[in-house]
Amino acid sequence: MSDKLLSMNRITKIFPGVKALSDVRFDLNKGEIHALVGENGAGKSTFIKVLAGVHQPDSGEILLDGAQIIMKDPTTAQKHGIAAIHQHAASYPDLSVAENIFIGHEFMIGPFVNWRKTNSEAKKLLDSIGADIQPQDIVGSLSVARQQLVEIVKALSQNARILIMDEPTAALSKQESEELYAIAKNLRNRGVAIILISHRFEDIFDLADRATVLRDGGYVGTWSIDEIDTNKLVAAMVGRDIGHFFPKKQTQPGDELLRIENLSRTGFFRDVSLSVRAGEIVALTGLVGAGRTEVAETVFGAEQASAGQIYIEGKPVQIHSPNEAMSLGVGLLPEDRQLQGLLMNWSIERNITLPTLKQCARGAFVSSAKEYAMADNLKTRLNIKANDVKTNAEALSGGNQQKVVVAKQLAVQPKILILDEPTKGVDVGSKAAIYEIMSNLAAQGMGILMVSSEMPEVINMADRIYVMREGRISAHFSAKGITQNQILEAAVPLAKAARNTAEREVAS
Amino acid sequence: MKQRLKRILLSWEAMLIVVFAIVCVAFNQQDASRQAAGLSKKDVFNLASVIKSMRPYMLYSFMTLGIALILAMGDIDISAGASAALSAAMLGILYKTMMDAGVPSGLSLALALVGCVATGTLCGAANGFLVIRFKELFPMIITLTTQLFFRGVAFLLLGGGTLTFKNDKTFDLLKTLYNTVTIGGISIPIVIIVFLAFAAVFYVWLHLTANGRRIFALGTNSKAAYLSGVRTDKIKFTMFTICGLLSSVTAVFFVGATSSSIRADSMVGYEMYAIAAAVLGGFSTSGGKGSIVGVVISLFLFGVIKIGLGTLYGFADSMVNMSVGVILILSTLLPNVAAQINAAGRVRKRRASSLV
Amino acid sequence: MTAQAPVKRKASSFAALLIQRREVLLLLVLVALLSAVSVRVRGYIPNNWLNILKGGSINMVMAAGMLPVLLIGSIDISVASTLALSGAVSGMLMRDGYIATVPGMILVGLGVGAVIGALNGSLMAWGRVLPIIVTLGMSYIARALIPMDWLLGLNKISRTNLTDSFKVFMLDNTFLRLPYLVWTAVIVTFVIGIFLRYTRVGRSIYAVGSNESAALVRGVSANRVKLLAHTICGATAGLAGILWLGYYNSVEKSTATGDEMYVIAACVLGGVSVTGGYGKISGVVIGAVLIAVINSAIPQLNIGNSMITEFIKGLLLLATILLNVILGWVMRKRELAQRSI
Amino acid sequence: MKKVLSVVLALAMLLAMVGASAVAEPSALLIGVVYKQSGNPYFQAAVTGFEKASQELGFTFMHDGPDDGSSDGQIRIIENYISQGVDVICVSANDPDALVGVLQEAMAEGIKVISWDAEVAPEGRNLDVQPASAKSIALTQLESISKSIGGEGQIAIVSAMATAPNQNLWIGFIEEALATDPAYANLEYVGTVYGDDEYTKSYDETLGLINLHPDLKGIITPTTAGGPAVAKCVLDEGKSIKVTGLTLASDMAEYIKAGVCDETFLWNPIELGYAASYAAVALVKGEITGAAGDAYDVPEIGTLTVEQVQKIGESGELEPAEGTISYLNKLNTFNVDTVDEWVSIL
Repeated sequence: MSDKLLSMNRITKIFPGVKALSDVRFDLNKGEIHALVGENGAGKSTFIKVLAGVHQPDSGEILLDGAQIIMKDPTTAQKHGIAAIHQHAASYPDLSVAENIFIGHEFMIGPFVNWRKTNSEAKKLLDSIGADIQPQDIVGSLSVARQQLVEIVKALSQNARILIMDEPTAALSKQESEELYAIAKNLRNRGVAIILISHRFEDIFDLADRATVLRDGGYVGTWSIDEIDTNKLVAAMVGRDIGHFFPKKQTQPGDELLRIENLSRTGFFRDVSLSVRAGEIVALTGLVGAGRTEVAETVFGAEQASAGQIYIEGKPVQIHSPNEAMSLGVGLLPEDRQLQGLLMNWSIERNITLPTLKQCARGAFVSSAKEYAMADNLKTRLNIKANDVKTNAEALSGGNQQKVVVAKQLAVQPKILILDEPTKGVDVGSKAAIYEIMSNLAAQGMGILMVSSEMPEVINMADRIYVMREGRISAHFSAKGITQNQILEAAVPLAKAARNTAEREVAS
Repeated sequence: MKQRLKRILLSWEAMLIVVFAIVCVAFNQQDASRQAAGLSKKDVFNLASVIKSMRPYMLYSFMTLGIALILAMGDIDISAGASAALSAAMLGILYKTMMDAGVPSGLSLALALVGCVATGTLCGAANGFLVIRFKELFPMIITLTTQLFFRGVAFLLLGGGTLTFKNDKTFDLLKTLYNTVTIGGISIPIVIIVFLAFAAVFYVWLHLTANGRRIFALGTNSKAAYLSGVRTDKIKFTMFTICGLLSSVTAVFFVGATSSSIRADSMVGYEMYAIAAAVLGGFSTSGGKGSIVGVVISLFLFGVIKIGLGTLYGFADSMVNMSVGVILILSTLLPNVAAQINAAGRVRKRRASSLV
Repeated sequence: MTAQAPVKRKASSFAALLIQRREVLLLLVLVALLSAVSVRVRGYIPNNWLNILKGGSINMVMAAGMLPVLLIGSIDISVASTLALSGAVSGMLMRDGYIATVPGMILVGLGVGAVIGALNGSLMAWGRVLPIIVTLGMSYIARALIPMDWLLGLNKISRTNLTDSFKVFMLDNTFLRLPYLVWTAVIVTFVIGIFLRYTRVGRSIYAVGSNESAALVRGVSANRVKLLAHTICGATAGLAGILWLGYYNSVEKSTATGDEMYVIAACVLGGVSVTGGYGKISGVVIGAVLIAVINSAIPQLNIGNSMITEFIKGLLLLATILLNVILGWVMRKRELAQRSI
Repeated sequence: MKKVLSVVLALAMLLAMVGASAVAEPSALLIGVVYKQSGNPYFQAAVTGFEKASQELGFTFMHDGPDDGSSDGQIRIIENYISQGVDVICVSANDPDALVGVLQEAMAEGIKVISWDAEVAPEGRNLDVQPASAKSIALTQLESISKSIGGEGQIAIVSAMATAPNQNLWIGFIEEALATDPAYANLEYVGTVYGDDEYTKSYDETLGLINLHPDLKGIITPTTAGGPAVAKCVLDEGKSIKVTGLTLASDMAEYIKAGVCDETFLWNPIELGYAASYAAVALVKGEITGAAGDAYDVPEIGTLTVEQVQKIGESGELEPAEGTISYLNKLNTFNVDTVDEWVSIL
């Protein structure tokens, strides 16, 4: 194996009230992809920030090519060839691609930026990794995948020796992920060491040579990829055997709650028809950009359809706003918890009661007793881990925040609940809890429409699966005996599906 | 209960009350020392005289309530002064046309007042419509242009001249709005009583009802509020309309104060005084926080400071404006600095403990 | 390695041209206004173009200075008071004989403005006070600081206080028939344009405007960039004070009250986005010229009493901005419809 | 609690910085002077008049004007004076009617009210002190401009604020004379524009006038603030237009020498302030009651009488109206020879 490039040992970092990292060991060889795995809050991103110079470790050492270095700030880390690519890649959406790549070290003539040279150099770098992007394009107008390619090129322009990829494929479709894998392998062969952080087991098993597992800020172990499989990895991450991962109760589907016929919204989706019956969990899956979230938003009234009809319990309805949707018994768990789901600096109690303030009112005034009662009962029902309902939402972990958003919708007693990527960015332990809530709600006769791109979730939780491709329903399966490839085949855009090469059985 | 009490004690309003008390004591002290030094003949800074001369600073108090509601939503309205001037202009024009048309004076005054308030509400509604319809434009830009527009219409109606109703008994009724009423031995200006009534209504509405909670939700995160069933566009439209209405109430009292003479260039900059008072009252342009109690106290605080500086320290009118500027900046700067000092203190304390 | 099929640049229709090149739309409005006016007022352009440029120069200088501030997503409504204060202070220094030369005056003006701008910038950056609050407070303070009689005796600067060379410098010296006043405006806009487009510090202003948190990670300290942007804005307002003194030979307490709105309007008309990150100097220049034309044309149109200027300005400004947004909608709708769904 | 301490600290610092500035020494009489706008040199000159009288008569006085020249600004200052217990308020009003309410409150508390330079409506004052009768001021300017342009051609007026009471009075008398007096038969009056006492507005409005009426011959500008702007605009445009009006000598010296103005006029604001102080003291001491027929003497100017206000009735002639007034009747002429001696004073 190539020689040792980086080794970090006995790294400790303490934040007020919590020991984020204690005695973590990690080493990286030249030309290796090393996955850093762990639950949310296990300390992965803190560890990476220590390496990237954003935080200073309280103790421990960082050795690069054997020599000890102090990473006092991101610029020093950059000088040592360490570059980070974050999930929401675009750092300067309003600026051009070339400018994003060379920000801070443009090609100059005296005090002035030489735009011609900067653009041509950018084009050369972009072509070197096969990204067909124009240097003058505004980064903001590019798709998430292509923005990520710009970030990679930016790292290369600083001839980075260590590339940190933090959740690179979270927002990418299968197709785009595969392209990223190819580029990552290409960089590895050119000697660049890559630290990969991801929740997607496909990324880890497809790319990484070795995997290090962190748990609750502590170092668990390092294994080479072929001596470990999913269950062993999950057990190491969670530290206890989680038994059956998907607690789906079998239910008898009742009468039809929601039916949409030929629903269209110019530019996003067309002629979408689907139905959800009481007690059923229906999955709406497909690649990113296929229009699933847009369908969910339109059913919930956040956006307006240009054609088609929605039926609730058989009756045709017009839904113009989320407020109307709620009164008709439709609830939505938005995709982005922090931006769309919660008021972060508000207490759990006030978040939960916001949609249903009328019920907590005595006369015209909001009665704090009624409000406390409603919030507390939902807190216990979904066992949200927080000492009381007065704590602020921002103080909670990802999983608990998701539970608060679910509680907020349950307060409206919806008949139909739409969940948009319910377990995105949530740690393994909380995922199981959310699945349990979903199956309980279905068992109680609620219709669940789950928009998701996590194959294990779709296959194991849904009774029926609709697959969307480029704005249209491309397939409708019943979940019994369904395989991931059948779904993928329906999801991948036609032109490429025909020449889909290696059949790969992904451990699931 | 203790936790709730602690929250109230440490709240912004409590701090304002403490500052208010300290300022009054300091001014009284200064008044006494001036009298001892024989500088002034009579006791200038006493409760009665301060309350009476508070009137000019209470004219824009209604507009401040309106601006506070807009700030609570995270928006801003710089056209309030102009819509007030336009409402005053309509008051004069309507009264004049009706009187010329022979309508009995009592009726024409009533109708003119209704017309005035309607104009203000219309201006607010126009702002509201543009804000929700043209989301790409920010309220700052929209109200910047409507300010020029409303002021322009006022000039169109009145030209440069003053519209006045010399010894017209009915129109002079408006002057009574600027008089005082004696309650419990102290003569309290009517404008203060009416304002406190408005403030009470808005306190209950903003802080106790479901609607008020939704306004603060909109100010904190409008997308999350929208997805939680809050009718964001409806609330924005209503708030801008109410702000227009309150601006026209300010216009009516202004006409009363200036002995019912109406000019197109009146109330210039009143919205800036209102923003200053609302910000000192705890509201912020980023939305989501603030309280009506804070605004009421900050209005009286500004009034006392302006009166005191004017009478006791011989500050010229523009110097008083300077002190408003200083107080406005300090009222946001100092809490930030204090917070930074606390944060730095905490880090130092913790680092010391962890290394031991 | 075939990435997704590249999105061809569709032949941009006329409406698309308008939106990408917002300046084109502005030029259209400008031409429409000029032609409408020349129809009513014979020979309007020939004998007025100089006055338009002269009248617009001061607003253009301040609008160019306001551009960096808007680019970082901030705002400055104290520029009018800064102008008045810098004019008054430099006027008094000339009156008392400390300065006699034009360069001296320009230095004082820039200095006074830069100090106020730097104060604004640091209160915002390190004191973390919101831009509108800082500059609102500063506009009161600067206006009150204009030397009242309690500070330095006379509080109005008139012709007798100015040296003869200064009085005529701005207007009478011409180069290629343009007075130095207009040339100063041209130079200032050119320098700021080059600074923003081609220097690394200038680009960091766009970077901070586009994503303030990322700028921190990239080693560009956002606080220092904010301080720089506001210092530039203050300095141009200070310089505008000198230009005002040179043009009108008089500065008083209420000089330029409320003119900050026209400075911001010139930038907004020029397509500068108030949220930061986007805006070009060419748009600002045309926006300032448009407002100058409105100011000079309306009194001559002789429609109704001369009070109608405010009304027409408000109307035209509102109409142009709304037109801009509506064109954006049309473009968005057509782009959505063309998607191959 | 740290937050509270920090804000209190700032306020104490602010007040300490100012300290107990000496406002006014104690004495039997305290006068509150209010003028249209702070920072206007015309009123600074008038204040020196009050100063001179205060040394001679031994009263103390305060003076201030609103920052923005607004009526509600003047109300704020008057209310301050009332609460400080002044004996007399001398006010030059931005608007004759706006201050009536608050001044009546002052009079109710036994405070005497004198309006000077710009009158307050009669029901809001005890006495009005004016430099000269409006008619004589107006006709002097009309006669001068007519002489300068040889008695024929277009003339226009560039005024201050449209609501300024004294401006409208003078414009009224000028229009009346143009209509009736044969001497001005072939003068064509093209209209009045308002510069709002703002330099830029006066400049732009004059520019508008020049472009609108290419063969304009003469401009009357009865405002100290607007005058220099009008003259500079005429000079910049290189037009052979004659300008006259009520202006400060120091502002117009250059334009008089450049030939733009043959002569301009102004009463001496110092004398106006001086005379107003004497009238005020006389009123407080009861030597005069403000009724027509009273008289009070002012050193160096002579005895000034209180007359009934005259106004042009429907029938066209003068008839008595409500309120009393007293005139200085001293108008100074600045022309090429006399302007230099006045530059240092005005």
